[in-house]
Amino acid sequence: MEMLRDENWVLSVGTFLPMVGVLLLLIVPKANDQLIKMVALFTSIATLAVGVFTLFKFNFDQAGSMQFVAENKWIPLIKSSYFIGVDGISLPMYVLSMVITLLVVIYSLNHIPSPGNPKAFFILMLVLQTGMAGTFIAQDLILFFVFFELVLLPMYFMIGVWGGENRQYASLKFFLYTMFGSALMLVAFLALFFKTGAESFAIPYLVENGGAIARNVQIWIFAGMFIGFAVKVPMFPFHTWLPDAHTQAPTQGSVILAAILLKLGTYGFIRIAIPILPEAAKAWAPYIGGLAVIGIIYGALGCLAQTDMKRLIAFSSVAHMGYVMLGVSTLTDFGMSAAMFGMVAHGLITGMLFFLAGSIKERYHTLEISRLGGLLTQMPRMGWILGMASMASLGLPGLAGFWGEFPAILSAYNPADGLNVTVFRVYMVIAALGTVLAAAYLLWLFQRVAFGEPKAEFAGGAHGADDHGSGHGHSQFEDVNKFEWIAWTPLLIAIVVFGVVPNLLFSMIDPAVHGILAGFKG
Amino acid sequence: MLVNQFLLLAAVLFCIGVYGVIARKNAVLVLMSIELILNAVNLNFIAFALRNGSTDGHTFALYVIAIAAAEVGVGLGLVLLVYRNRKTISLDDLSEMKG
Amino acid sequence: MASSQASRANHVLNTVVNAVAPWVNPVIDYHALAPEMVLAAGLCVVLLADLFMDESRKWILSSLAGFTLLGAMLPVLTLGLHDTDVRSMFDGRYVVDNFSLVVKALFLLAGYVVVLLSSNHVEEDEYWRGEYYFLLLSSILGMVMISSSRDLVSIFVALEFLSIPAYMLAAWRKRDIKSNEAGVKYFLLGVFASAVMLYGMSLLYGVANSTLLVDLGKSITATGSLSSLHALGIVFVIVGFAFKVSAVPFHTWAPDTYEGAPAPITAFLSVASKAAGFIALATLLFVAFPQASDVWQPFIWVLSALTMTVGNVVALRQTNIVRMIAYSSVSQGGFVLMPLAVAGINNGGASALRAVVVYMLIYAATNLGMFGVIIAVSRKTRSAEISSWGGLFSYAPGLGALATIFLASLAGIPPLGGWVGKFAAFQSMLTSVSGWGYSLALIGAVNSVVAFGYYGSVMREIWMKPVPDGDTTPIRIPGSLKLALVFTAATTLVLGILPGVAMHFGDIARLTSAFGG
Amino acid sequence: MIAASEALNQLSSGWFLDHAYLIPIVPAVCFFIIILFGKRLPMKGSEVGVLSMVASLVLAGGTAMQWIDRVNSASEGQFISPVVHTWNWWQIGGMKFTIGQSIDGLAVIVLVVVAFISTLVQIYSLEYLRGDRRYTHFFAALTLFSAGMLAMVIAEDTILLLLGWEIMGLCSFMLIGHWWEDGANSRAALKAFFTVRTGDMGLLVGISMLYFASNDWTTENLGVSGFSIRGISAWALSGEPNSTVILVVSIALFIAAIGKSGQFPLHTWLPDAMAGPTPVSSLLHSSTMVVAGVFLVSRLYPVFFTGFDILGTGGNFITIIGGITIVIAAALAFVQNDIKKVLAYSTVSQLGYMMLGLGAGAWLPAVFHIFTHAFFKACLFLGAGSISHSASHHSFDMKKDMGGLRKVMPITFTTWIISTLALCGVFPFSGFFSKDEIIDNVGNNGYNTFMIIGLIGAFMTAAYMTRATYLTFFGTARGASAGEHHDEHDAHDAHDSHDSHAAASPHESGLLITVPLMILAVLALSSGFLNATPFGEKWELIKKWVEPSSAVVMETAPGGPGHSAALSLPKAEEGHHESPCGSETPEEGVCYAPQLQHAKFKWSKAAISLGIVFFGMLSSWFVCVALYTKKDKRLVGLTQRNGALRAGYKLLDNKYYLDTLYENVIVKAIAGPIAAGAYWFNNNILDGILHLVARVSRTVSGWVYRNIDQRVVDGTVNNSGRATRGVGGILQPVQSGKVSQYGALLFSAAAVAALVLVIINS
Repeated sequence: MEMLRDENWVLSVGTFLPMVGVLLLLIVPKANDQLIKMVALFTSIATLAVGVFTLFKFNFDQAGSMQFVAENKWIPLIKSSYFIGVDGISLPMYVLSMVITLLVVIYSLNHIPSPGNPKAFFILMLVLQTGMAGTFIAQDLILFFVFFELVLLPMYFMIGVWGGENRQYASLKFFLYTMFGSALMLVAFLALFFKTGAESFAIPYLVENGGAIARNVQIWIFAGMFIGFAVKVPMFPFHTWLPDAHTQAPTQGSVILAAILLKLGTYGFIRIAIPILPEAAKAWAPYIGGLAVIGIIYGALGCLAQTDMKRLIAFSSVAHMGYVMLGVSTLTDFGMSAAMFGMVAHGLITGMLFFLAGSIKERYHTLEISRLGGLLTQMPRMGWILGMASMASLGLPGLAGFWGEFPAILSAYNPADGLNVTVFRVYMVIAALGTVLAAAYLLWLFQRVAFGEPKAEFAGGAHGADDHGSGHGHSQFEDVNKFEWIAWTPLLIAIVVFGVVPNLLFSMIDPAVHGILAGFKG
Repeated sequence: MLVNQFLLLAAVLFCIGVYGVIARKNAVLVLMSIELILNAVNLNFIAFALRNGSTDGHTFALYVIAIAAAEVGVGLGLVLLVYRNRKTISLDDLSEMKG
Repeated sequence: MASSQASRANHVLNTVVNAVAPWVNPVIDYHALAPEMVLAAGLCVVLLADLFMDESRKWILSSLAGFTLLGAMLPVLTLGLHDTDVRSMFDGRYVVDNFSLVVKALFLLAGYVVVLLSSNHVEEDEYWRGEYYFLLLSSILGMVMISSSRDLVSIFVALEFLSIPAYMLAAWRKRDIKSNEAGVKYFLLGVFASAVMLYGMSLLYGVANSTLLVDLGKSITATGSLSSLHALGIVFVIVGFAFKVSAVPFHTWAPDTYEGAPAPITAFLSVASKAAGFIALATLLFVAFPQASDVWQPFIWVLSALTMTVGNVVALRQTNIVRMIAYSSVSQGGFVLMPLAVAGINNGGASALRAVVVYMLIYAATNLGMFGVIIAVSRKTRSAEISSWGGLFSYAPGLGALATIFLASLAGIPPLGGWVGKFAAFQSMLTSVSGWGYSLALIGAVNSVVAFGYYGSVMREIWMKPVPDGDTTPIRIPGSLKLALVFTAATTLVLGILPGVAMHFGDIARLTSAFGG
Repeated sequence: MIAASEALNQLSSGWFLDHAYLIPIVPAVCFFIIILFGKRLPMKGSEVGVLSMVASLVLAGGTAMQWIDRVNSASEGQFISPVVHTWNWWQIGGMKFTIGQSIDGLAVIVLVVVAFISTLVQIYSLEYLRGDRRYTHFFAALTLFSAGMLAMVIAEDTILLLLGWEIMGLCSFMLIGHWWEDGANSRAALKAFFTVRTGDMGLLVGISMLYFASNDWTTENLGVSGFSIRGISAWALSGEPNSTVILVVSIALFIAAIGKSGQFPLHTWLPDAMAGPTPVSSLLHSSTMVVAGVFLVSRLYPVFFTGFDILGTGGNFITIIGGITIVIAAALAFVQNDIKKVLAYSTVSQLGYMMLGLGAGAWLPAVFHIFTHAFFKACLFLGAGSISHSASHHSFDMKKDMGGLRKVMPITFTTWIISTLALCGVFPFSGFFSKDEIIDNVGNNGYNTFMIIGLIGAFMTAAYMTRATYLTFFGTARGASAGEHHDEHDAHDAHDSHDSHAAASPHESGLLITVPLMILAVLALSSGFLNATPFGEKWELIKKWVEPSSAVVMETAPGGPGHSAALSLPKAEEGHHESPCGSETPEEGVCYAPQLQHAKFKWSKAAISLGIVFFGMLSSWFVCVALYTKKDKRLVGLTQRNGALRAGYKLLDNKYYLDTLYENVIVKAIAGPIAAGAYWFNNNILDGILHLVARVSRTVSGWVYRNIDQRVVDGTVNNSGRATRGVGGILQPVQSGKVSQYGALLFSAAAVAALVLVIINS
């Protein structure tokens, strides 16, 4: 693969800029809330600016090639290097992580969850940003692993400290699950390293040489990676950490988790597992696809059983990531592109839904669906935004969600050569059934939360549930406020724009996906 | 050959020492049992040195004797310390910390 | 009969005379011995200064000790930068090579951090005595020596040199029953273990007719097959060091001693003393027994698996932080042993040794830092119960964050140092391409996840629990402790982010006279 | 066959045809304008909505004119190619997703209808919804709704078709649930969306399968992708497709149509959808939404044609569903008291006719029925709205609140009667020309059973419409129409302004309502003459303009049929089968439409059906008079007394228990036990495993701690003797402390290791 090495400082700067913010934050006194917020805000703006700069400098005509490639010695002894670069697959996720972080920071400006301490909160968020961005640019397995793990602790603390009542259980569960997966993943990486002659951990090198590994060895190595990534995605049956983590996490944590963290898993499949081990990928694909469609149906059923709005949205992630994984499992360029699009779309949409859940919780102090109702009467704008997000989530054409879902289903009709067509067609039908269930739970949610009249306990305004509601003790609840507008508008716009002009993304993803699947051609 | 008898003696001494360490509850007696093991070691060294005809064994034995003396010094000091605080040198009573 | 007796005696005499006859003064490379000499001089100065100085000025002793250690670092550095790779003395019984230099530097720096940890702790304690630093320096001198020893005698002497002061330090708080108990247990078991080890050494000497490690190795090759005496000797010798590194089931002293000893000494024991044990063990395995890997590999495999697992499992139950860290360090020891268990397969020696060194470097920094935090926190809470750490982050965010860094590093979470050590260990396991390696790696992987259970519980206490007594006055940390914390934390981070550094040291630390060079 | 050398005329085109894509774009853009700025405009955005629809109507009209010109410019038998413009939307993996317009006769006729009805409905809504709380939202949704339908109609490809289809689904959700404060309304909206969505699954699957099945062929032969409807049509008729695949595709697609067009058994959402404001019902039921399903079938007709082998059998999936729907929906209409529900079931029934027609090869009559039905059904709905708006205090209950309104509301009455006659298919009203044609052609194509069903349906239609008309306009005034004020059933009390003028006594509605009614009534009366088969070929304009030619087209180059040269074929006579398109496979060139035959109109056949209709009307009239006015004792309460009738009534009253099945069995099972079961599985099995692992490791650690560390290793003083005995063996029981135990362990481990290794190595 051709490597473009122009302006190769860009990625490093973009990735590590948040760490500069962290250092600045460390010296800001804890009491100076305003300054802390400003530092965090400007750091994330600056980071995004670098990201946008990257976007402008990116050569879209060669989206299939690695660009801004930088390669430096890192751990020469184990032949691991600081090797970074982006192509059409990495770039959208890389920039998305920056956008989401900025929006979350903006949202946090007046939504620091209990027990406060914005300094620590923002520091964790910025560390998280470095980890996420780094994972998407790493072109070396060890570097990838380090970044992949870097996101773990901040998220653990974010859930564990700023989370809901059951936060400790949830955070530990999240952590142990992921640790378990990544331990096996690391073992798989090492096995890969040795089986390709212990020459290099660089992904391009492994892609070239991974195919030569004996098939049954490939299958075992793939198994290790599979568990590592599947936990993160999360795929059925490794998903049980997700609802707890989402339910307990603070809004910001949920948004980042849904929008970016889950994608680390699918990204790992697309970037690492499949191109390096094509034979194993073929052997595993039917099972991955099977688990994916089980996830679709199962997640949807899980949603229908929920009484808590946030938990419902969390379960819907299981279903949506099922579509992504179905696309991946077809091993076709079409399916992969669909999966990539699905990742971005799910990030935007579910992120939005979690923002909404957070804001609703903040106002009503509950997310029990049975206690909510009449959102449209009390906060019409928020209600309609919820409606739009739900519609996008259930895959309405013209909104971003559709382009993740429909092509994924489409791709299952014609999986790659060598895969069992009948099996995948069955998957296709099941996945299509999933769209119906998706409509069911999302609209049901919307109907119960937004329609109807507000329940008696909230009908009088903010005096209902909380006893410290002096902050907004008007007779009405406060509709979407300015911080929320600023944080949400870009998401909403992106959902529509990507829905109407999907080519914005596809043109970027497509050439890169071809490169990923090059191993299957020969 | 004579060496074997020495080695056997050393082995017996070693076992007695080990038994003493395990079975005795008096710290001083345990210390003495360890001395027994060390002497078994010395015996071994000398015997092997004789058999092999090298001086290394003798040297080693000398070192062991010297260091055993140091150990005993420190050991008795510690035992004394315990006795001062507890008025007993039974090792059974030294179970403040466990688990 | 009599004549034969006489002739035999004669023969013995002759050989003795013959051995003595070509006596020449050994060539002493003073540059090579400079670190030891600086240390020896320093400890004398500390002892004398303690004698002649009046109470009020004895604070200077800690600085003296610190400077001695840093002073000893200088020759280590110059030796390292010098072209000569190997400086061998006394017929190869005492060797200064890159391996020993790296390890010496580790001991000296670890010792320096322990001095930093100690200064306020000891001063503010009622047991303040000048001998403390003297003993500490002695023990470090023993360690520095053990890293160069290539002979059973010198290994034994160095081992006792480092152990005996440590026994006394463990019992340092004379009127504290727990400290007494710690000392006595450590002492009795330590002496017992070294007696067993000596017995093993005597057997080895018997079959090899030499105490020189290289000769031991040769004798094993020469005899072709291993005799029972070899096997017995090797096992007993390994037991001696397994005790030192507190490998299960020879670990029993560790938790009790760690809990009872003064905290800086616990740090010292769990890091430096343990490292010394590993270094000596590695030296023995690679120089003396490389051909006997069939004997020691399964043994170490079992030790490693047991150590990781039991250490972890028991650590999960602990409510006392020191005890928990003690068990955790037992478990960490299992990870260091891990690469040794397959060192003989598929030329894995080099990578195993590298893994050991890398692991020790990082583990030293991290664990010392953790003890630094424990010492700092106990200044306020006066308790070692984990529950007393509740809400630490809310009133001492710096300490909370540092504790998190160290715990996460111990748990092996990138990008903090610990993962590099684990990575090197796993890598070495997989290099072996053998069922032994894979199975142990799997056990290790499971254990590394389990370990998070207790590291996480401390983190949870720090971040997510309320302050137990509601006392949220910030903790005042003395300068030396601060320095120690910053130093260890920086090392932990740097080694994690730039693993190349640790790997580099691990790689240059090649044992001379092992692996054919 | 005649040689292709005959000069072919250059087909005319024009600005409107070339820019037909603007027709949906204008309202779509206006939707955003209304949403964003509507509330600040003087008429709260409604003016934008109306103007956008007027603009669409003008564009559609222009398009229609130019299309007719295009048809006229063609020479005899020439293939009139659609006006195609495509744009590359996006592209992945060598797969091109293009969207674009493809204007042909079918598109033109539906465009005109949709734009026209939408315009009238919007004008009507200006008055009807005046003062509504969400006036702006209503117009926005209505506009987007039309945009969705229009987009679907002009679609060149299945992607755009799907897009429009789904947008309509969304808008129907918003519009049916317009008064969402009431739980029943939002439930109806949910039900509508969900039912349709269930059908959409078929659409997704069908489109996917079509794409993959046809893409290679279309790319190779026509240079278009497998999403292109033209490509798919040609492919379906090429003899290429595997019969199983195309059958599955047809079934999948038809399931989508069932959902959207409210066919049995997914029709249950349609009556519930009456919860929306009346203009919505009108739009939904006449020209958009429900027609979409029929449109889908007629648009992708070649697929169904081949898939179901329409001319080869005497019954297929489509005709069965259509036939069942005609009868069961009509039967349901008899037991409704809500005037809108009668109309709703009537719509379902009429859609059944269209489906039946399509299924039986009567493509043109079915499409023509879309056209005529739109006018009279819209008129009927708007009439019902007019009654409720001005006369019955927002009630739609015929029995309680209506009666004798013919004098009070003359205009509404007149238009209603015209439309009813059209619906019943009375000559010369429009329904006659379309419905009778369907029945006639169904029989002609060999579907005799279904022709009889059609006739039965005609009888039932006449009967229930007569009943509704009688209850509403004749007899005595009851309830609200008699000026009584009661509000217990008034669902719209919440809607502020409605009450201000509703309290007045019954009166004729205002001009904004009556003018649309009158326009529609005129069209209901006259539109049938656009394809008046009884008067000969000159009157068959729709046939000329709309029916695609089944000519074999020689594609000169992949790149679209714009430059196509056609093999001129003899014009297919009725009853003849000379075009190779259809049952045979063209040997060269492609077909875009199957060759269908048309039944020859015979007055004798028409007389039979007209007779049946009149009989239905009369018998119904007499029963109604006897039952409702004279209260004849033999009839009143008959359904309670007679067992068989009671059972029948109950069955109808409960809508064949289909809703019970869906809501109480399927939905409840999925949302209840099944979802709960899955969740239980999640919490107890999956998490259970996790917790079990956690518990086991805790237990193990506890066990190791208690038994190994504490007992064996540490031991307590009490146990120490025993432990040591184990080590000491024959030695005397000795009292030992901890250190001894440690020592014992240390040594025994060493000893064991030594023993094992010595044995192994020797």
